[in-house]
Amino acid sequence: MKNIFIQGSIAASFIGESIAKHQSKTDIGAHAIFLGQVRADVIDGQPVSRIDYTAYEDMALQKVHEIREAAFDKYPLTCMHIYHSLGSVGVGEISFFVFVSSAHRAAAFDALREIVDAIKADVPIWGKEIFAEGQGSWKVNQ
Amino acid sequence: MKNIFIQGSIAASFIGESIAKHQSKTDIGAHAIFLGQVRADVIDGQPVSRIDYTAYEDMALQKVHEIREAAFDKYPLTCMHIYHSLGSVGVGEISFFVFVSSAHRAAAFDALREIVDAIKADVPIWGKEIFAEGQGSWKVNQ
Amino acid sequence: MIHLLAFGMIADVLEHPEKDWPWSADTAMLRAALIKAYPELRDLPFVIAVNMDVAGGEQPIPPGATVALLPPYSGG
Amino acid sequence: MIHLLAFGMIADVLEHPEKDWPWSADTAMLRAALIKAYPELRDLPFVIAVNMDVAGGEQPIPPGATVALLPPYSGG
Repeated sequence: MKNIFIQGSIAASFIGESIAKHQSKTDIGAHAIFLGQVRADVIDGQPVSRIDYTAYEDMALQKVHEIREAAFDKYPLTCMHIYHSLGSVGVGEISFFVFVSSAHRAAAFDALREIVDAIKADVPIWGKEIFAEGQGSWKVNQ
Repeated sequence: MKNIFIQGSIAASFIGESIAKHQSKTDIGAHAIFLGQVRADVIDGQPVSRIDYTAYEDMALQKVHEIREAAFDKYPLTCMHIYHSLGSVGVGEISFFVFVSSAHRAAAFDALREIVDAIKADVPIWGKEIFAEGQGSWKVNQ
Repeated sequence: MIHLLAFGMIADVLEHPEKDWPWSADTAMLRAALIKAYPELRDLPFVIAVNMDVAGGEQPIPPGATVALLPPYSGG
Repeated sequence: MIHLLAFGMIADVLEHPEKDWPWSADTAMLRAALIKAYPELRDLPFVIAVNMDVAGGEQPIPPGATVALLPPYSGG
């Protein structure tokens, strides 16, 4: 099973390098990318300074594998890459990266949105928003 | 009026740097990115080796400005960046880059797709697919 | 015995996120036993995965299973 | 006179993509004059922008306008 987890934040340069690697795949016409970035939300008057992510890793990888297979079955995709942070990710940093490629754009757009929604709904990952003062609050997805 | 045109292909490193610049904007939770890449299509038995792009630049910038304003009016976006190549872009290289950011993902997904569709439909840019043998064929969007 | 895992806010309630725990025949009975041991769990939302399977509703628990307590996910 | 611009496959038909051209009162009359000069244009799809405005249907042309011949777009 493919690993998706990266310790700490996902660097912008890693995303750039991931894009560059696709230039040899000349059947691709469209890339669609989603990035989740940690917001400086204010909760009960306290600003968030980072999110600490944990996961039930074995089950998460199994679920992502199922989501990946379902998307490849449903859409004519050339490739798909999914990464999620574990551990601390500071405000303004990226914790989630989904990258889908296809010959034409409709499949990439449709698949990207479905994959992002499915990962948020069905993959056992938890974020705890940590305040500048050190205490935290478990995040709830919208 | 903001320029969108880049001479030649759009480098993956430019995209990575563009992502990195957004890490200071801590009200962003979601980035959605579209990249158009030149495919090695085979037309009447001849493989495409590059696309040469031309535009009615003044009108194109005016149209993109209108598309940008309409998207900002309709969706709660934090920022939006649009780039398109002029001149030669080789197979496997990127010619089109749309980058939309918002607090939550729905606005970014919806806006990205609308902007990409609107630019393909309403902005006077033309691509000529050039074959390895040197001749060319004017591209038609799907 | 079963192998019990807890995550997120549920892990904050149990003393250890990973421990051995007496076997219960199904997830309803396990939930009742857990709430007896940790009354704070009564008010916390969580589902129970048996060997990484989150069935809709209650499901049987094989002896020796890995059973995980999963509060609402917040990845992404 | 008007300032005439041509793009894409239309520019391939005209000798120059940018030239002065005799004024016509509206886009229908201009199209007819252009097809008379360049019969290949009859079979090519294009719309006419007057001062960067592509109106649905025909529109008047002010003297001195910048008029552009636009085949179907293929950007992106």
